[in-house]
Amino acid sequence: MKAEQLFEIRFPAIPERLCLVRALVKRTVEVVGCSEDLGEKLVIAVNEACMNVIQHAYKGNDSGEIVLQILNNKSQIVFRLMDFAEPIDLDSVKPRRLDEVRPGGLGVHFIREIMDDCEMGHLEKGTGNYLEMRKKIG
Amino acid sequence: MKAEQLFEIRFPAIPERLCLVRALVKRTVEVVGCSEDLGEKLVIAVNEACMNVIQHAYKGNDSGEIVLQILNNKSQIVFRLMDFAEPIDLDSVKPRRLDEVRPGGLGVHFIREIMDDCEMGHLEKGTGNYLEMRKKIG
Amino acid sequence: MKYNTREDNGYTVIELDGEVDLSCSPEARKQILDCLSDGRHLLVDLSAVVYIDSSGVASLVEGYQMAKKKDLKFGLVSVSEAAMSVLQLARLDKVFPIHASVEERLQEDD
Amino acid sequence: MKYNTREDNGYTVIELDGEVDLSCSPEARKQILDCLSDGRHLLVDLSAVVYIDSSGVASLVEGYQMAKKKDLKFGLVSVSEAAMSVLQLARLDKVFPIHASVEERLQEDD
Ligand SMILES: Nc1ncnc2c1ncn2[C@@H]1O[C@H](COP(=O)(O)OP(=O)(O)O)[C@@H](O)[C@H]1O
Ligand SMILES: Nc1ncnc2c1ncn2[C@@H]1O[C@H](COP(=O)(O)OP(=O)(O)O)[C@@H](O)[C@H]1O
Repeated sequence: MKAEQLFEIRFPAIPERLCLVRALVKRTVEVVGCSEDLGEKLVIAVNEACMNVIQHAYKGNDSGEIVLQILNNKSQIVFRLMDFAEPIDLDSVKPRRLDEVRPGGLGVHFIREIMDDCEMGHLEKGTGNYLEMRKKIG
Repeated sequence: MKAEQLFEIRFPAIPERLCLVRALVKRTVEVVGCSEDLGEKLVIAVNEACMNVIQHAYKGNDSGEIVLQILNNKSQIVFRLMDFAEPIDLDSVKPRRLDEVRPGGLGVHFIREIMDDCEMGHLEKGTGNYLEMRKKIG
Repeated sequence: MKYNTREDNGYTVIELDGEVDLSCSPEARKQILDCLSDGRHLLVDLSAVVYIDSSGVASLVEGYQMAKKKDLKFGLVSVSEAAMSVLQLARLDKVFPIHASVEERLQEDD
Repeated sequence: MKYNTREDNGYTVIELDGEVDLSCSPEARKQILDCLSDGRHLLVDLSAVVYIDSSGVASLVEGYQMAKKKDLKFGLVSVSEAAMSVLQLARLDKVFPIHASVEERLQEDD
């Protein structure tokens, strides 16, 4: 079955937009029938992924743009995040070991723990990066 | 001052997406500091404008797409709605007289009553239509 | 939107629940018109309506008009704040018979 | 996010309120580190936190580590469900000293 696009949102890569993104994701996952608990987790994962784009892909450059597509194919919800920054070093994206307590290094761990699977890559011709996150629901 | 784009969302022109659009608009106007009462009114106006695109511009053709941009320039919030349907007859867009009680004909009235001003027109080269709705806030 | 239908002292009471928008107003409309087509008096309970758009309001107007034509009783009861503010925008708050509760309506009938 | 700071039996209590995310975690971090830099014992009240992201958690970790280094007392109190579920995801629920309330912490000190 073809995945059905629920939505696409575009927003400036700045921290002040994250609360809007969370609100939209929250409502979307409610509508597709996620439990409240799972819904909160999905909001966390998408939020951390957007934070990483703001902090690491755009390196705080606030003129960048983020595109988030949300797709649904009944039993799976798919979040596809795109940025238009320089292609990132994909190998650098990894979680820290949780037994060393230090500030930072939690985002990738949150995302991998919450999602069933993630795929990260470069957009065509070095125009940016994508992260696709998938989760089985219901 | 230049208007600051808060957001752009793209969604299929189908009634099932309206609840998501409302949720996003509601959260957005909260964040820019609208009162709850005004926020609810703005949600109503944007919802009716989207309904009209679904029903009258796309005439129920569910493969159409709607783009909603939300802009903020401190004292004013701007909702810019675009569709990619055939150019519509702009003169046909008018509210019914409220003293004749009949089903329908309320959407345009709601929008005009709630917003400070609205501007409707065709996109370049007959590629679609836009409706820009503005409201002073705070 | 969900809905629930029950009988109460000669009225059918349809309780609408949630968001009554274009995605479900055809269903609300059908419930309302089916009931009146069957010749039953109708009260629509809007206490649990958190959102109603112009298509939902249009279904209520259709019910009101059909009831009039068929000489059946019709009213709205326990209208939520969200629904009332839309009825006011539509200037229909003075058109529809509106009651605080089913009980209040029944007392008026006595 | 809003915050409120008060003194209670030798502790400074910082109450964080609302969404502690990247847009405001630098402010939360500053409050926490300023307080510890001044040599004050610190409790962070998370009862009104409806959302906290990894940058907010990082600010708490920094506070925890600075308190350790400066031999000051540090703890989290009244942790909301939303905040607790993030601390659990981070496996920090067993690292931070967490107390049901300021009173409970004070009793433990006795
Ligand atoms: N979108 C991204 N673009 C570039 N680098 C990334 C991205 N996401 C994660 N990274 C890399 O992965 C590392 C770990 O990320 P994360 O676990 O979120 O912790 P933190 O952001 O606190 O460093 C980051 O420090 C960064 O080097
Ligand atoms: N986006 C639009 N595209 C084309 N026609 C429109 C649009 N919006 C409104 N109209 C026209 O204006 C009329 C009044 O609209 P409205 O007040 O919303 O009531 P209704 O949709 O119930 O007819 C519609 O019947 C239609 O002819």
